[in-house]
Amino acid sequence: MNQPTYLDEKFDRVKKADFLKYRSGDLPTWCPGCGYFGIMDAFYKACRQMELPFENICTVSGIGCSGRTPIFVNSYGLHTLHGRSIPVACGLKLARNDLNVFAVAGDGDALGIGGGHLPHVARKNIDITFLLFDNSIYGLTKGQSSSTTPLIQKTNSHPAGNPDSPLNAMKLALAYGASFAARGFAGDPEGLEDIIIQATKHKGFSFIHILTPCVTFDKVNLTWNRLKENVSYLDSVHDHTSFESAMRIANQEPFKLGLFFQDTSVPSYDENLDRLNG
Amino acid sequence: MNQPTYLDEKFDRVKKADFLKYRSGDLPTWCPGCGYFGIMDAFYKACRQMELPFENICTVSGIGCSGRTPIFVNSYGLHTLHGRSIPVACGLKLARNDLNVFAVAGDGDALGIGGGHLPHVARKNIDITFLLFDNSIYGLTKGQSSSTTPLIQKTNSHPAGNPDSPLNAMKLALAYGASFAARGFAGDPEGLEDIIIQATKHKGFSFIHILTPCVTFDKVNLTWNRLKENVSYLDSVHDHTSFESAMRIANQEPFKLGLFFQDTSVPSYDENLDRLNG
Amino acid sequence: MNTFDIVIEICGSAGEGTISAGEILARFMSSQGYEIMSFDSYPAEIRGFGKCVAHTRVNLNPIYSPGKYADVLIALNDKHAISQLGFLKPDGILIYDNQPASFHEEDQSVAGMAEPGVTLYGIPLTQLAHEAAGNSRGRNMVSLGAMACLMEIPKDDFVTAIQNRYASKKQIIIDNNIDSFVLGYNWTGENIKKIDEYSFKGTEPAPPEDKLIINGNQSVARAAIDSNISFYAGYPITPATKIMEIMGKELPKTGGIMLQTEDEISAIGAVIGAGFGGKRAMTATSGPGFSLMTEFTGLAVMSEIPAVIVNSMRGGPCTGLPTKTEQSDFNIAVAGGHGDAPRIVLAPVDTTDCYEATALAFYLAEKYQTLVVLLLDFFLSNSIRNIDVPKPINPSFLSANIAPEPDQLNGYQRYRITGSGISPRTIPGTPDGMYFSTGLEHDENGRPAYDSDTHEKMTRKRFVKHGNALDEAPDVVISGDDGDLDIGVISWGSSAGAAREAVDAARAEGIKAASFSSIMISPFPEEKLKVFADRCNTLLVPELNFTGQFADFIINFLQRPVVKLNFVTGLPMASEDILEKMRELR
Amino acid sequence: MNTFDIVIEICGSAGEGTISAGEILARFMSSQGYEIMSFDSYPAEIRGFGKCVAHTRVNLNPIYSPGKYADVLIALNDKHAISQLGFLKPDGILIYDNQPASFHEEDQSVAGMAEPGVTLYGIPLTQLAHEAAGNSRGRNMVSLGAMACLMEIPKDDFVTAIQNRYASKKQIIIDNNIDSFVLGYNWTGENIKKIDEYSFKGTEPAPPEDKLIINGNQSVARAAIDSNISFYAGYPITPATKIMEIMGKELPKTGGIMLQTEDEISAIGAVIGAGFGGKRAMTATSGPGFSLMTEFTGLAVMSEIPAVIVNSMRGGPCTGLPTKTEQSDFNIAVAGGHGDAPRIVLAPVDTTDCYEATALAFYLAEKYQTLVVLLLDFFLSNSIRNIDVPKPINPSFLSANIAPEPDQLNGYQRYRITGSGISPRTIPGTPDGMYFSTGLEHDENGRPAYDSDTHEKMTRKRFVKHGNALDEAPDVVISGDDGDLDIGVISWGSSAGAAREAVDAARAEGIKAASFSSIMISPFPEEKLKVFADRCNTLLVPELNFTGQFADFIINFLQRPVVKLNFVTGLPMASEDILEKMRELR
Ligand SMILES: Cc1ncc(C[n+]2csc(CCOP(=O)(O)OP(=O)(O)O)c2C)c(N)n1
Ligand SMILES: Cc1ncc(C[n+]2csc(CCOP(=O)(O)OP(=O)(O)O)c2C)c(N)n1
Ligand code: SF4
Ligand code: SF4
Ligand SMILES: [Mg+2]
Ligand SMILES: [Mg+2]
Repeated sequence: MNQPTYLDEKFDRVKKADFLKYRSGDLPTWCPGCGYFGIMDAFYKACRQMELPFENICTVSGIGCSGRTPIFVNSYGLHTLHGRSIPVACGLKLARNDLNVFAVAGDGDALGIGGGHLPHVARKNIDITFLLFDNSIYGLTKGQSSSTTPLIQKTNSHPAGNPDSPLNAMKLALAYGASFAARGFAGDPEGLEDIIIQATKHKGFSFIHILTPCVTFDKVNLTWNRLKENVSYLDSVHDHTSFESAMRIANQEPFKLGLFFQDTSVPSYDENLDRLNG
Repeated sequence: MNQPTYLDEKFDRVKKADFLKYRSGDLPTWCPGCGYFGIMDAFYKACRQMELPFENICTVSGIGCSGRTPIFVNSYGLHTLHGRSIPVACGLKLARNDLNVFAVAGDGDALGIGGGHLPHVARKNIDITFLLFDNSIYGLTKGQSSSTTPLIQKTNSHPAGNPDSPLNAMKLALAYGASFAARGFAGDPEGLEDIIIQATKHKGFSFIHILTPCVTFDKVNLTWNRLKENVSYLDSVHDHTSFESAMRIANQEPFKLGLFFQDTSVPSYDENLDRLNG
Repeated sequence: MNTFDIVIEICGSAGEGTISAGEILARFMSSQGYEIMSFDSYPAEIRGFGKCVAHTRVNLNPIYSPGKYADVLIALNDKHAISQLGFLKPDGILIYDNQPASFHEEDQSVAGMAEPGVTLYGIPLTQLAHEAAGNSRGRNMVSLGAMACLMEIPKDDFVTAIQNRYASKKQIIIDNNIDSFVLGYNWTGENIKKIDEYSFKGTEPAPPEDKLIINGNQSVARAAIDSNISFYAGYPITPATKIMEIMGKELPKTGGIMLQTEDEISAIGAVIGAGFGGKRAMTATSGPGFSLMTEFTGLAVMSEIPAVIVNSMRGGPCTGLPTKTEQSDFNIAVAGGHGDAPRIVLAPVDTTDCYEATALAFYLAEKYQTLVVLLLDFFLSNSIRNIDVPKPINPSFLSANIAPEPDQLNGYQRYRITGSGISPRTIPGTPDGMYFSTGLEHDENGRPAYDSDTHEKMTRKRFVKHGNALDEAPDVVISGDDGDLDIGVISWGSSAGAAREAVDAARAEGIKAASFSSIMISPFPEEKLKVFADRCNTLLVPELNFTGQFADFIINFLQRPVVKLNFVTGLPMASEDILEKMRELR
Repeated sequence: MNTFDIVIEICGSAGEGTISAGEILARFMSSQGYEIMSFDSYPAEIRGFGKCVAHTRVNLNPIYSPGKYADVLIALNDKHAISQLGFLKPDGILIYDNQPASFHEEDQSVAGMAEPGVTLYGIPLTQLAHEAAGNSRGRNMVSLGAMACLMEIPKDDFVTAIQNRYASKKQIIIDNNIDSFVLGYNWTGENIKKIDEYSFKGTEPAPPEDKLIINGNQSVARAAIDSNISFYAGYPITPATKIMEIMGKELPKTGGIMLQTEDEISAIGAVIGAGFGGKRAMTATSGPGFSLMTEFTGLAVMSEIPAVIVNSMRGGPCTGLPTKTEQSDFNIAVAGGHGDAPRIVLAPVDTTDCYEATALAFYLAEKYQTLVVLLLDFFLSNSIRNIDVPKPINPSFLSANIAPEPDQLNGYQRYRITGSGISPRTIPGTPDGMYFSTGLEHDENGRPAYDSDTHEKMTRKRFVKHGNALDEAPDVVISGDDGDLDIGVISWGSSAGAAREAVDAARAEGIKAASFSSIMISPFPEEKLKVFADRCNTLLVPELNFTGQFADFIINFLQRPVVKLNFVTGLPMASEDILEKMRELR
């Protein structure tokens, strides 16, 4: 980050805000220092900011450390199967358009075992908000390579080094035709809060790629230090209506944050149905 | 096509070539006029051109009309499950690096049920040649929407019109980091033959997107007429080492044929393993 | 005329109009007041000139099985019809093309291969079709005309049936079809001398009632819509595809949504999502898709979320025989997926049951907050019956969720252990009923808990609930003799009709027998089964799989030997085969 | 000293060094020549201060089960240890921290909650750890020192064991650990008066032999490598992850490949691909992954391609209890996936078996050209034994493919029907043996065929082949009395050891009893089972699932009642519980 001053601001806001009401009584089971705490912070605040009715929030997760998210939210939550938060969230949203449906997934969930669902929720433009907790590692199963682990990095499954090149989640979302694609950082809950708010308001599928450290199993790639030193927000000149420039930045600058792409002209799935059947 | 003169040339070559040796004795069960005949033609000829030993060819397919491909090739063949030709082909190739392994899939296979495998074979750069028979419809199950059926098109599953926007297979392959990505047309077996040859020679994963009509269940989108009128090869100025220009064309011109992208500098999976463990 | 019973088969290759001729025949018979059951066989390939058979059984009384052997075989294609001759009765009728387009060797002509007792009627199908409409397309109609004439069926009523079938088509098509039929009828009347005994003359069917001519898939889809389903998610697969297609057409009309997913995993996931949201939802698939769904079935059970899956079984394993019938997914319907995961399984026996079992499935899924699997098979999905219009669904079936009372919301526990095993359930949007649900083992609040006590208690809770669903089981159907029996035939699903008919035939031969079947498979009415079994000297369990999956299942209740009778022919169960076994066992 | 038998448990919260203390203890005991079995329990979360228990049983003779109750409980964390007190023998020993870092209420201190008969030894663990190394990290070592002193275990040998355990670490770490241990030992010797009877003094273990200290996962992985596996594909899942991790480390050394796939479907697909290519390949998973694989299992069966899947079962259903043990995937191992799909299932009983069964699995998969499922469970995967170094694998096991003779290649039929059901198999690259393979039903050439005859014949072929694999079954293990028995205990997998010990204990009480188990589960040695059952008055079937999945399976062979004894506690089977039931049944 350019200005690491946000911590002060943060304490200030914490004092004033009552966003903790969106937090459940359950104690997080995450390791001290895990990036997920920052994400939750951002999420609670975004809910508070939008004043979402608690009972209309549904968080749907897969399996992994990230999968525990719903249990820490004071709302309805469903912890599904590894990789399957998207299908379940889609069914829930289509059946209950009145709810705010958030789907949560780890990088293993979203790009590994569940990687077949993402293209379709994006192209169908189903109106859910998707939070990809990308720590570039399998956390809960203790440190195996994931779809975003860099080539050559040593992990518990590849002690001699990972032979697989990583996927670039942002490129994927763009290629799939996501109508909203942004990137946030667990170390900047304020910035992430804004992104979550924009995403929630977006009518259609919104994809949020969140860079977050696994302090226990990744000591070299997405560490707090490496992230803090490298992330930066997109220039204000970035035209988020341009697929091509979003794709170019996604391809070249892995640590850019902010709104990469948004197309508000694409009808959401339910709007399309209304149009076709109405 | 600009010059529809290839038919004459074709007959000429048929007479001279003995590529039919690569065809098995089994009679195709496809509908008369199906684009798949043209693809097979190209495939037989490519094998002949490269003089691949019959017994070293392995074609691995999924389920669908396209899934029948291996039975029509005079070689070893394996008809697997719907959507699963890629995993099986990867295991086969990694265990038997001496074989020429071709994986075949329909659009349902490759982008629908099996869509979760494509990102990984591409990023791992496993040295198989992948032929995606894209007819933008579910052929074998009789005309339901597939992942590439255009929005609004009426199909047997969406009689009022398809509410899903199609995926763009080429954009996907590029986003996944495929080291070889090309597009061919069933109506131009010669052009496709060349592509298959280049792909087979490419060390690493090669992705061939083939536009092909389903004459029985798609009367409006990828019809012979519409394709013949619209396909054209990439300009010779196209720089197939540029990800960005490949992506731009893929995004804008759905009917371009030829080699979109190739990166010969990426080590294949086995090369990476050798490097890491060697 | 109680014994009037005719089976007509039309056999041709794909593209010769075999299936549509069969459909017209069946609809005509129904319109006259006959009971019908018709069933088509076709190859798994789109093209390739594979063999098609349209099989129709016609009767004055209710029919329970399609009948194995045909009285009349209409051969549109000699090669395929030859392989069908084994299913023609020894004294049956063969109607064939005596001037086929291409010359047949003696041993390739169906007429040459028929058994001596068969009555042969050679009709110039191709030539007459050309005369009627200028091409050979109308051979199927010509052959129907010939058959109708020979069977002494009134011509005009049949013409009306053809008219109705093609009503939406261009006039020239209607005319061509009718002309072909009439020419076939007239030519036969003028040129052929009837020498057999088969006839419709003198049969007096009941006046046609308000009937639905539908197959099992249509029956299921209709019931789902009548049960206020609001969400369907699915992926095409034979023989369940049609259910999705009907949903795609009908659901939007009632404001519902049909989501075609990228695979079956996503389909059941979406159904569970909708169920969590408090809406009724369903998916339909066949074996390969069901296998893929089994991981998710555990979530519905563990998180106690209503979900309905139709599995219409086809020949297995693997891709198997996609267009053939089999009952070999019994095991995974009852116990597929890892862990101890009780689910309700219903297996309708006929087309009417398909409707009722579907309505029951939604009710049970909602009330018992669990997965319900409806087991159909290729035959039940695709065979057509003319059934009475179903009775309106019991209103109590339409809204079955047990919600907590307002005073239960204080300290609300989503997974509270109750006597019935059912915990009152809130749905998202309810302000004071918020909860977290997980497929991990969890305590009464829904929080993950891995201690021994919790897992034991919660496992028991889920099984208690499951066991209680037996109270809602449709009556078991026992048909046949009272008292002590020589043979009791215990069967399930689409085989049960044949069992029932076999028992009737066996009784006519002096065997004391009865048949037993239950639509509810899991939980199973084991006490009723035991009472029945105690009456039986020998127990016979016919089913369409190799190892006797259902037989093994009931042996666990009975702990006594049963005689297994298994077929993996891809064909529906035949009463004739059961009868033969009963004679052997008598 | 035949009855020397001690169970020591260390209980703490995640992060307190519980598991590593247990490991040192077990290794030390093995190095002294004792037989050991040790097993850890830990929570499914990475952090969260969940309860950890390191359980070690030490004996002079072979051990078959871990023992349910502890003689010695070392409490590193009072809260968790309180919940473990139920597993401490009434006259056991409790070693606890008498000056814990934070103050405990009376009813929150483990010493306060122990039963009267328990001997309490309060040791200032925290304080001594601080003294030894300046922080509380060494509490686990202090407690081991105290325990060793109380149990009269020689100090120096133990110090060597600690030294070895930390050999690869920095010297300061080694020193800190040793200092903590020694301080605990000495302090206890000086300050505590031993008032119990438990002691290692006078036990004379056999001189330490060449032993392997390994768990089931390591045993399987080692056997796979010794069986010349050249390809492994897998996806992480508890408790099978370790097998993949070992493969990732070891396979490249022998030129093999470990492919970490995107999911379990891809893993089994790749294994089948490698098998089609003629190479030995394997994947390992647990229930959720196995459920996902079931569609593919049908392809291995139908296309007759060798494949080996390890399913290490955990608590189910759904995500269930990922770090607990259960035997509830029996049904899907034997019959998961749609259709009639026979596969070979092996369930090793102990760590040595894990090695032998794995070697057998590769042999059978290759020879019978089919799927072999190896059923382990969380307990078997993770419990550590010191076993004899396995004998070299039978060379005939290492190359078992039956290839066609050169003269059979003319007109080669890949799926030729033979007496044994095995058709000679070519592998790609063989010039005259080319064939096409499909999961559709097919004829002897491999071509799709949907006719009744072909499906019947081919189904039979696959079952004949499967049945013949029984010839290769390892001997069933029958342990106990000869002749007529009051009670026969029939069990499987990791429960069999406890059954065996229970039978021994019951015999000592005068019950005529024996235990029966078979590593080969499918096909099952039913004749041998029947002979055994015929000797038994009562049959008892203990297993770790709710409904008695294995019991129901064998009832099909026996057709007589059995007594089911089921636990879903997440804990390994305890001989004590079986014994209790045997007393009840006597
Ligand atoms: C079908 C299935 N396969 C494997 C697992 C085991 N598993 C649980 S979480 C996980 C990966 C977690 O990684 P990720 O999705 O990145 O989440 P994180 O823990 O990093 O938040 C795996 C492999 C499972 N639960 N289910
Ligand atoms: C698990 C599973 N689900 C569904 C099917 C049914 N099925 C067979 S082929 C097919 C789709 C075929 O479409 P595509 O892949 O585009 O191939 P095409 O027929 O167009 O060549 C489907 C849905 C199946 N065989 N297996
Ligand atoms: S293991 Fe990693 S991802 Fe999981 S809680 Fe710990 S730091 Fe976070
Ligand atoms: S249905 Fe379509 S894809 Fe299939 S064979 Fe016919 S034309 Fe080809
Ligand atoms: Mg992760
Ligand atoms: Mg297609």
